Amino acid sequence: MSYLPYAVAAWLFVVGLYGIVTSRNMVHLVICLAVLQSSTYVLLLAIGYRTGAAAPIFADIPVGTPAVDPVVQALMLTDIVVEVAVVALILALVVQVHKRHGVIDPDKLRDLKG
Amino acid sequence: MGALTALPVALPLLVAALLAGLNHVIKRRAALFVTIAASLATLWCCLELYRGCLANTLVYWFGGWQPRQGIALGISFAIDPIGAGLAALAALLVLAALLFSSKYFDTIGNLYHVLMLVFLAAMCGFALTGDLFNLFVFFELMSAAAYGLCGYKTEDPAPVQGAFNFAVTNTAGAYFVLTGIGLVYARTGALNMAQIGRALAHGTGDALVVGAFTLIACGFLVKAAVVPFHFWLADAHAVAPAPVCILFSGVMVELGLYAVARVYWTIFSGALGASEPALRAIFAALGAFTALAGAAMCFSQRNLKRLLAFSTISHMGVMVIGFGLLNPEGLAGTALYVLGHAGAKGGLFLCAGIVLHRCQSVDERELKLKLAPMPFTALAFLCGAAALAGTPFSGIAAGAILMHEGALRVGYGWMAWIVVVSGCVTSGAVFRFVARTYAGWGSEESENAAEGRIEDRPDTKEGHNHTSAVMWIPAVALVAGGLLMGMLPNLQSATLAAAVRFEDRSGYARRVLDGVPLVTQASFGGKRFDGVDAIITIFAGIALALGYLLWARARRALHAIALPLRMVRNLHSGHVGDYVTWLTFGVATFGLLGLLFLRS
Amino acid sequence: MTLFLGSAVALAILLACSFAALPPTGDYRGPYGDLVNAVTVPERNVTDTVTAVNFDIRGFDTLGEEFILFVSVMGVLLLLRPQGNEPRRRHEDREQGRPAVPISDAVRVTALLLLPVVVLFGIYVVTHGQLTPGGGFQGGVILATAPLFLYLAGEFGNFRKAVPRTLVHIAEAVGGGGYAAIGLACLGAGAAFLQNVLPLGSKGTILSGGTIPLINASVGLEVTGGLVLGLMVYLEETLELKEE
Amino acid sequence: MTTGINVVDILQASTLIFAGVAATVVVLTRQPVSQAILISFYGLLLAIVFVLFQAPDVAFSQIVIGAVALPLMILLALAKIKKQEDESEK
Repeated sequence: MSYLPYAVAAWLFVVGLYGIVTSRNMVHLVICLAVLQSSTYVLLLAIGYRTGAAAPIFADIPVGTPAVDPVVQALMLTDIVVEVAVVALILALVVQVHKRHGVIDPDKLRDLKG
Repeated sequence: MGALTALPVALPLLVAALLAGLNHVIKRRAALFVTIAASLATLWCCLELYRGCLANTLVYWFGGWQPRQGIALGISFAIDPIGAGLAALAALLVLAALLFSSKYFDTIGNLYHVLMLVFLAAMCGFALTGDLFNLFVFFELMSAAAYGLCGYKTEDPAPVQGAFNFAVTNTAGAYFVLTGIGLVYARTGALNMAQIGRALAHGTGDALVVGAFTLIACGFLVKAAVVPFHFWLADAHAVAPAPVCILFSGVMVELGLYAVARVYWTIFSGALGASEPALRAIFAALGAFTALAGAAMCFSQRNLKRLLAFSTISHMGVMVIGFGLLNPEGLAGTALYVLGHAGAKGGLFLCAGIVLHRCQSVDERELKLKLAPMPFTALAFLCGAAALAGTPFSGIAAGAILMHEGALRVGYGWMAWIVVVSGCVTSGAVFRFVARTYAGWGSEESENAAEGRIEDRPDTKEGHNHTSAVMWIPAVALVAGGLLMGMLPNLQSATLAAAVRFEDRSGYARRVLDGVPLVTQASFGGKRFDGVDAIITIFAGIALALGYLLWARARRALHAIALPLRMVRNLHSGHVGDYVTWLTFGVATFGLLGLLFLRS
Repeated sequence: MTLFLGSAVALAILLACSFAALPPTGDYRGPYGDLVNAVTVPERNVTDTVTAVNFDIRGFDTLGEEFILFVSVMGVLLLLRPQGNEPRRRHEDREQGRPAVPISDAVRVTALLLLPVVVLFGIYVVTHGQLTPGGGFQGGVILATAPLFLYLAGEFGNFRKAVPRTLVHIAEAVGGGGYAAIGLACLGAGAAFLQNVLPLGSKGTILSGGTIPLINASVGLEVTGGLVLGLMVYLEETLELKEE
Repeated sequence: MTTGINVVDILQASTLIFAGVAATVVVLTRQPVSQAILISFYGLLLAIVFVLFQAPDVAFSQIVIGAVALPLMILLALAKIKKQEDESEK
């Protein structure tokens, strides 16, 4: 178990990059960017985990019970909101690219050469 | 002083929210006035913070969460002169951009002002924060605002594509940073930079530390537009409105390098200190490559905005070498270089905006003789180019001499030549632009005219035959600032003292975590500038421009490097997949070099 | 492509070497998280430490995060604003705010019935952030789906009439600016920016946690407003922003 | 906890591997519409992972954002693109 989450995080990172590089459709590309970002969720989650510990919510358990790290979870929350915001912005750009160029295949957009 | 600390971030954000809420109600003029007032107030706050931190680094804990037994709970701002200076520079440039854009666009919506204010708040927060994750948050905030501003001219095809490339590469870069932050957190259980630095200094630079440094540094170097992470910059600058370009070139890109420097000197310098020479060599190679490739690309452009964008890349290369010397002289030189460059480049971009406003084009060939009725603009271009080349008393010259001092200390004397080449080629390109568009020199027939024509439609609907003073004043002020900054007394000594403090890792940690005062003294006894270098650079720049335009043989000589140049140019494909490939390549190379040479 | 594959392999090696030096999963060593867990309940009277980190201890991060969302919505509005050169086409079916595809009555009734459930649930999630999982962000997203249910029920046009865009703008701004304003108010009270100066209430109640429920509410408002604005841009045929 | 391997470990490992596979499928699917549905599924899987790793807050966010809001936005953007295509054909 112990190093599997890290391996998965690394895999998500590389797969996301692969998707971005080979993408022929900007919407697909944005989704791959989201996959790339999900790598950081898994990494952060694994870092703050403590085997057998409780969730950091002290409604039913007394203070002092071993709990997992709440800080990484707060970072992940921020990360998720950042993801959705940036994806929304980039999707709006894609919609505009399509409106102006009629295509969303990066291979067919060569305006900015040289 | 305490209450003032939060204002550079909170104030612009609050005003931005207000403007957005009143979007349909508020008059454009009123919105503009409020925005300018807010950025003025922010500038004042930053300057006050700068004055306040001269004596001692200011530390501020948000939410009143003081550290407990050396463990930071909350988020801190740790303000030293370099951070506060950059925040002030950001506020100053935003002010200039706002003034300029008030007359520049035909119509301008409130949303533009909202984005500008958020951009400003993000840059201030980024420059002042002492917390690693907070740095990431402001990095993303800055980026999100920048993507929107970059795509502002949605009616044209190019901007949206340039903004898309910009957004994808920079977002990918941000995830590299976040992965690195995760690694550091796993090792030290801390997010405060002072605390991380203290914890890492106990250990050695193993694979984890090297990997984390690689990921964080490369992620920020994407923003700093260092080769091979630079591709987005030219696209974004070619398409963004001119007033936005001065923010991108003048301060945003430099903030990327600032983050690398901040992170290195507060976090990694302890663990990686043993392999300093190897790290210095890596940064020097990166910087030299960036400076030369940027210069070559710059001279081969005919779109003025793209030309200036590559010029920024070239100067970023010099700054990377300067920081990469890893000593106070190098860092202080870089800081001054950043200021001088911001003035010169900001002024040049605003002049480009004026040209675009008047002539509806920034294409060098199309503009032949079109600048003849605009002698003052031509003069401003010449002054800007001279400042870029490092005339005596310019900010760039003041920085270059400090960098040179730092380079000599570590046996990197050759870097002076990189500075000269970068300055001469990038200023030569502007000289060439002026010679052709103002004086009409140069013939077309021998040049490959089909090359490099980039669609750049004007930011306004019709040409104007009048340039408002509101556009002139910021342009001239910026150029003059870049040109004459070096005349300020004590500039170099003060910057050197700031740099010494910036690089004092353990002093920083004691200051932030234990409240021990951190005061440094340093003075610079050297020259204010190197007159010989300056003269060589400027005359070489002029000679390059005129030689290229007037002397066919020189042109042919330059064409000898045409093949490699064309290969480099073809790499700039405008294809975002290619850009991310190069991004991966850069990180991988940096990382493998790091694993081989930086581990201890 | 070869370049990418080579680089990706090298990157994977770099990641593998670095990750191998991490402590194994399940072996979190602190100290940050443990200190937070120990401090939150006694000093803030909230039971959900993650919320306490988000809205109090590291509340400044969340201010930035909220404004990332804010600026993205502004960016979307800016990017998708109507251009002068476009014909303003108006579709009949859009005019009435009905989807182009006819929707069966069963769907419409279900959507209408679900609507109050969604709204109540969203409000519950926002207000209980400091007690149980959830908070302004999650609840805000749930609330923002309410117009979608209206859209499915064919009532989007009425919704648009009842809730003009200006109002949504104001709601979003109040939410976004509210966070910054709360921080500044703390300064006004002589405390640090975003310092929790309000009475902490008793543990386990809806008003416990001092400023945390307030900030949560403003975040909830911002997220709802922002997402609804974004939805409006996409759901409407003609955009009527005053942004030529 | 008493035995060497317990149920939680197995669940964690299998959902993680499943998520890794799902991500690969998402990336390799070149049709954005099917991708939007797949990423919703992938978001849900991640949410389960988060619950198993004692992060209910994050799991909640992940469900409303990763599994609902994100795919919804993608679908809306695709619908908009489709509409633009239809209009340019007219």
